[in-house]
Amino acid sequence: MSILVDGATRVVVQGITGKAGSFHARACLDYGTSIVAGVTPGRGGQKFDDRVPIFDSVAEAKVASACNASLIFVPAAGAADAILEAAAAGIELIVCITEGIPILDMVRVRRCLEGTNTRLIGPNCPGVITPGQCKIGIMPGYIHKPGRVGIVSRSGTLTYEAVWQLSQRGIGQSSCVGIGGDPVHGLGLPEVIDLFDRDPATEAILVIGEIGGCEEQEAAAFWKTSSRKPTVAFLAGVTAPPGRRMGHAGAVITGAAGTVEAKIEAFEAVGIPVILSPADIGAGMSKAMTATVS
Amino acid sequence: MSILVDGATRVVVQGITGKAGSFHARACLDYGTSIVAGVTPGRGGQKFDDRVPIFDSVAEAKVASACNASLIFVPAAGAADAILEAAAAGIELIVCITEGIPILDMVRVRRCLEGTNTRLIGPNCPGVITPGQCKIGIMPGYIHKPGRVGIVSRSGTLTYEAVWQLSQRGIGQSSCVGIGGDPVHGLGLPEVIDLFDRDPATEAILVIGEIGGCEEQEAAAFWKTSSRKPTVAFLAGVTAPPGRRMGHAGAVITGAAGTVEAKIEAFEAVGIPVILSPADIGAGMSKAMTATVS
Amino acid sequence: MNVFEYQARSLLGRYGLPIPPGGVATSPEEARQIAERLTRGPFVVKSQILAGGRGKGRFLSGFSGGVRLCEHPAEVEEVARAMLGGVLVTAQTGPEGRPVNKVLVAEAPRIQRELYLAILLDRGRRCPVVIGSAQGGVDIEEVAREEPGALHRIWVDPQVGFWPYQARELAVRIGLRGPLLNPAADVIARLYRFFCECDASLAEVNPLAVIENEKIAVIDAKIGFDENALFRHPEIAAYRNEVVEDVREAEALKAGLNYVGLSGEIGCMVNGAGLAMATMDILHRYGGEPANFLDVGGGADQNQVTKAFGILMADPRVRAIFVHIFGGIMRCDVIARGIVEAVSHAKPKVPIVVRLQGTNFEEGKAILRQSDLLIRTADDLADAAQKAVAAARETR
Amino acid sequence: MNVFEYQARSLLGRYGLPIPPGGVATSPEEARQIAERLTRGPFVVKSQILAGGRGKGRFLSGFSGGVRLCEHPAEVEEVARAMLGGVLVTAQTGPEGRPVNKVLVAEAPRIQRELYLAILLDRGRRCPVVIGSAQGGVDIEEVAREEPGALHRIWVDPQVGFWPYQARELAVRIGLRGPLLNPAADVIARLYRFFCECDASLAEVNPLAVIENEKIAVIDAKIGFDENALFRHPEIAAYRNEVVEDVREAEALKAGLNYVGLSGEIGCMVNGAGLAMATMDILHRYGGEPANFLDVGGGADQNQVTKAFGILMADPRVRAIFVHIFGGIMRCDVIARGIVEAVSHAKPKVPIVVRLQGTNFEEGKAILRQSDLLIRTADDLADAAQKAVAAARETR
Repeated sequence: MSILVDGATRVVVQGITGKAGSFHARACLDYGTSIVAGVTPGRGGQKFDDRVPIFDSVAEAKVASACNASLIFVPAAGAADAILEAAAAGIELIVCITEGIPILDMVRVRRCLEGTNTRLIGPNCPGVITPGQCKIGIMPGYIHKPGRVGIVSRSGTLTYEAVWQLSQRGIGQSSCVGIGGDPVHGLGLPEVIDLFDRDPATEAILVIGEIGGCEEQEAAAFWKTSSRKPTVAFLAGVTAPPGRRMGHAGAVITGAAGTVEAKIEAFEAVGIPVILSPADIGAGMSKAMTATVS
Repeated sequence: MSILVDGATRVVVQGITGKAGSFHARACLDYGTSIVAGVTPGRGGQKFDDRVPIFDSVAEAKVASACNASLIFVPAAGAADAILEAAAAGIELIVCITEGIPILDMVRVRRCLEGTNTRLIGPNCPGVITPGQCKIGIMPGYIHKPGRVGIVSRSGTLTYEAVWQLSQRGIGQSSCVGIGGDPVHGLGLPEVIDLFDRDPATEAILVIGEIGGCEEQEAAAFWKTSSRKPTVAFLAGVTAPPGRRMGHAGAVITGAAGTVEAKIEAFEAVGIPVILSPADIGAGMSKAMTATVS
Repeated sequence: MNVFEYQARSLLGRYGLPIPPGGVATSPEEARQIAERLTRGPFVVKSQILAGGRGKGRFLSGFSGGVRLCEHPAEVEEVARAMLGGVLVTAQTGPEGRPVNKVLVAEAPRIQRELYLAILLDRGRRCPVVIGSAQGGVDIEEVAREEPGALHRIWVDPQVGFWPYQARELAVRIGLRGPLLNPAADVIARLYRFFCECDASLAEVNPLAVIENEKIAVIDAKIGFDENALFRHPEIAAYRNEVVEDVREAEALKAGLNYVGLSGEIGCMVNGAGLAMATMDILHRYGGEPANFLDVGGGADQNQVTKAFGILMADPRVRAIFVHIFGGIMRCDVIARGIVEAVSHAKPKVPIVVRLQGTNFEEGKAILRQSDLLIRTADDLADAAQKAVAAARETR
Repeated sequence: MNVFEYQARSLLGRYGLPIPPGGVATSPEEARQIAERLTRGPFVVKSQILAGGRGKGRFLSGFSGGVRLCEHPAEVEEVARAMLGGVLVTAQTGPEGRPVNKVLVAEAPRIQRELYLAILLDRGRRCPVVIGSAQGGVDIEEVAREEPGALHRIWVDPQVGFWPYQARELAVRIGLRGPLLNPAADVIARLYRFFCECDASLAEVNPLAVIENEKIAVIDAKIGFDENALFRHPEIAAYRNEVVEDVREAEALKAGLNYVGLSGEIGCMVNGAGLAMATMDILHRYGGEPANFLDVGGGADQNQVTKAFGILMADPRVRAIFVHIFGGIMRCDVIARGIVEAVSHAKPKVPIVVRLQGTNFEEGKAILRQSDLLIRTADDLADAAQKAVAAARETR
């Protein structure tokens, strides 16, 4: 029916009493997400908005609430620790919204997660949503519409724009996953494409990439060997100058593989059409889906 | 016929051009050990005593000489690095003689060796010998005699005394392994007992322990469940005061388990006779072997 | 964040890397004094700009070479005079070049061999990689393309760390054997320690040199830092203001905005980095060129919108302003109020095109409409971009 | 190597651990001055010896308590006068006690709760373990025996390191919740950093206290260091000479010998730690008691043998000397020459028993025999030990 999250997902929010944490915890609750616990060390025993119990640690939260996903708003200096805490507590899905985590912290975190069952989304990402069921993140819920397109993206607001264009055309989404804009992060484009591929509810896939790194190339290579679902891509940053960090820590062209041109070439080489204008994402997706049906 | 080393073992000596390294490399060569390479970074291309080629790294030595064991004399500050270098090069048996390696270095080394095929003997140990075949260490070769008693010990000269008492009585040794006097080291008493247990050439086992840690207790527990060979033990340090380091970094009583009394109790509880006087090691071993035969 | 060579020298020096003695000067006299204090010549005078290719660069004044060898302190002064205050154009600066406000004066040891050493993050493998080559002093990207086998890489498991034997392995692979092996391995190990302890994103020594008396020296170093980690390195963070060469970027930095200066004519203000890039891209598709990348962030408030407007309006290149907001966390009515306030206050001379979409976009548009300011709006992204390009053309 | 409390305070203070202000004094006047400089009383005056149980200890002078609370600086001076120069006997010192040459004077905050915190090496698991208990200020070995569940342990994977969440977990488990949680976790994390960076073998805070105003404080700390790692901590290594309380050990340290002073009457000199312990043990079996542990090492030379002899002969407790060498690397003839030289030179008044075995033992014995010195020899270990015990009895 979806990937990663659904109506049965039980969420703990780490950093629930902070400014961003409390704002978005409320928005997720309003969307219908089961937020069953919050964590703020030192405030264990209190309640958030009189409804969500707060714990001193994820381990305690898990015992008391049987949460199986975590949403992290802990500030950058403590975010790597928060991720490892959730992983050590056996949380299966960790969504880390926090922006600005030092790269070498994420290098250590990723290494620690190797060989565990924990999946990390982000950091520096909008999160993941299965429209109508569960929103674990900061995306505006109302723009989404349940349906059959799976979206995976390295971006935030650009994804909202894409979702908006799809929903406006009546094209709903199975799940939308923002994997984040940092150079070292959790689930990558290939892994999420793989999940969509195995999800019966997903009929087509939209990949939104950008300059920097070579995950798009890896995604194209993976798609070629493993995926049979119609997929289209959009890539941001064709006008970005090399060597400059364009907002996202990961959006910087440091070699030939990091350019949009190289990424377009990789997608087109395996038969994934690339939408060239950000205004045409809805139309491009629509066209790809029609082509499959006919 | 023996454990760990035999006539086919091909040895590289790390630190072969140092004072201890060159002295003992010569002694091992004189004993008949196949020392096929030496390593001293920066002296690659030279020869040791006009017979052993010197390399800049263990990896190069391995390619050129097919060595499968390493003998380390590198000074303490660089010894952990030398062990990891040998392990990374795929050396199967590493014997580290070096004394005085920081404990936290050994903590890291042991962690790195987990899950590899490399066996480490030592550090701060006399090494391992299979009499008449191969000596990788600093023990005086001539006191040994080929035979059927396997010796494993945390000590150096005390082991020589034991070997001497056995050889004087005509009791030869299959192999003698000094596992070293540091609190964190490679193969432990239980692992070496296990090797002797699986070695058809070994008929009886002599364990020489001392104060500190609880390896003797682990050895006793292991022996009870797994070993069927007659085994006797000697333990040094019944008169050592608690809290003081008796030479070896590992020979310090920091808790009840570290006392000789606790170790004697553990051995006797599983039926391993404990020799009480260091003057009686030969006689005690002789008695144990006779008892088995009759 | 990249730092100037003289800053890199100072940081690496603290980690015990072998750097030829020298100092940085802001005046020709100071440059001469530095040379006089050094033990011996020849000396090298190096323009301090954040771009490569300095040696083959040329000043707008006609003076040739951003890096020059001098025999005597008097010559150092002369060369520094020609460089300081000038604008240096290299293959990497673009035709507009970069101003040279400081020169580095250092001893120039006799170089016997030039090698290459760098540590950076391998994003694909998610770990640091230490790279060495026996071919240094040249463009390493070219070496990588034409003779990939000449680059040697050691990937570092972050849990195990980088051990001396790995440094020795790399030293051997790039040909530093014999008496050079241990000193070279020491240099590599120290550079790695610097990389990790200072949260560098790049630590490149090119060339690493074998100099007279069989010694190793760091002749030139390019150092970049992970901006995310600057909070734990206040001393390095303090370099931040010094290393911004673009005046617009310096202003944006003060205002805490995520800004990159470009050379086009449409000032952009967007929320979100991906959307900001996509916005630049679509302007380009319709024949316009962005004057900047500016991401006001997901949670920007009215105040930040005002500041951002200020920077766009102060840019003489800007002939039109394009505001593109997808309201998620950020509400479009709040943004609209920020725009109205900024525009009423500063009375910009260039046309403004606004596209608001997402949360409260109707209210936002209503606020803009009721303001009676000359703000052009559009619902559709393509339409908005075309209007912005057209607006910039009007004012040309 | 354990250090004095005042040294531990200084080291931990550098890691930002919360330590009540104070200072160390060698004279009563100095103690008073320290108290006068402190913000407020009450003050605590603590005898600086390397043994526990000070609070319940008693001086040979009859003065009671090695740790005393004082209200006023004048009282501090008075108490310090009673302690300094005295000999303190506690449950851990043995009846001979330890000389008190320094006292620590510190503010004594009002304690609300006493907890326990320690980091040490778990030999069995080969990793550091962080131990905490809500029951502090008491003998932790007793807690461990009687209520093992009251001790909480966190083992640290050396490749992963110790993360703040683990420190918080321990803080919660020992009851430090609410506003105390984060400060307590910070203390634990800092102690861990100290443990690793300084190569400690033990870092024990007992008690760790909750004091007035809901603050955390380190009231007493016991710190030990891995002697193998002192080479990379020259500053800590410099403490080494200060922390040796036994004069014989101080001499041995200067001579670079591996020596531990004991209270028996037979001076032992052995090569190898295991053989040295076994030698002590066999003397004990035959009714003798060793005056010391002394391992001259596997590669000791003639010079070290001479030095070792000097220390044994200078010990007034020693009534006989037992030299026990198994020649492996060390040749017995070399040892014998060392013995002959030392004995001819120093003319000891106590009998000497020598057992040489191993490499060149025949030559060694011949050298002793030919020396015409009164040296008793034995081939067999049991025989040699019995001769040594008998010799010590003769001279009683």
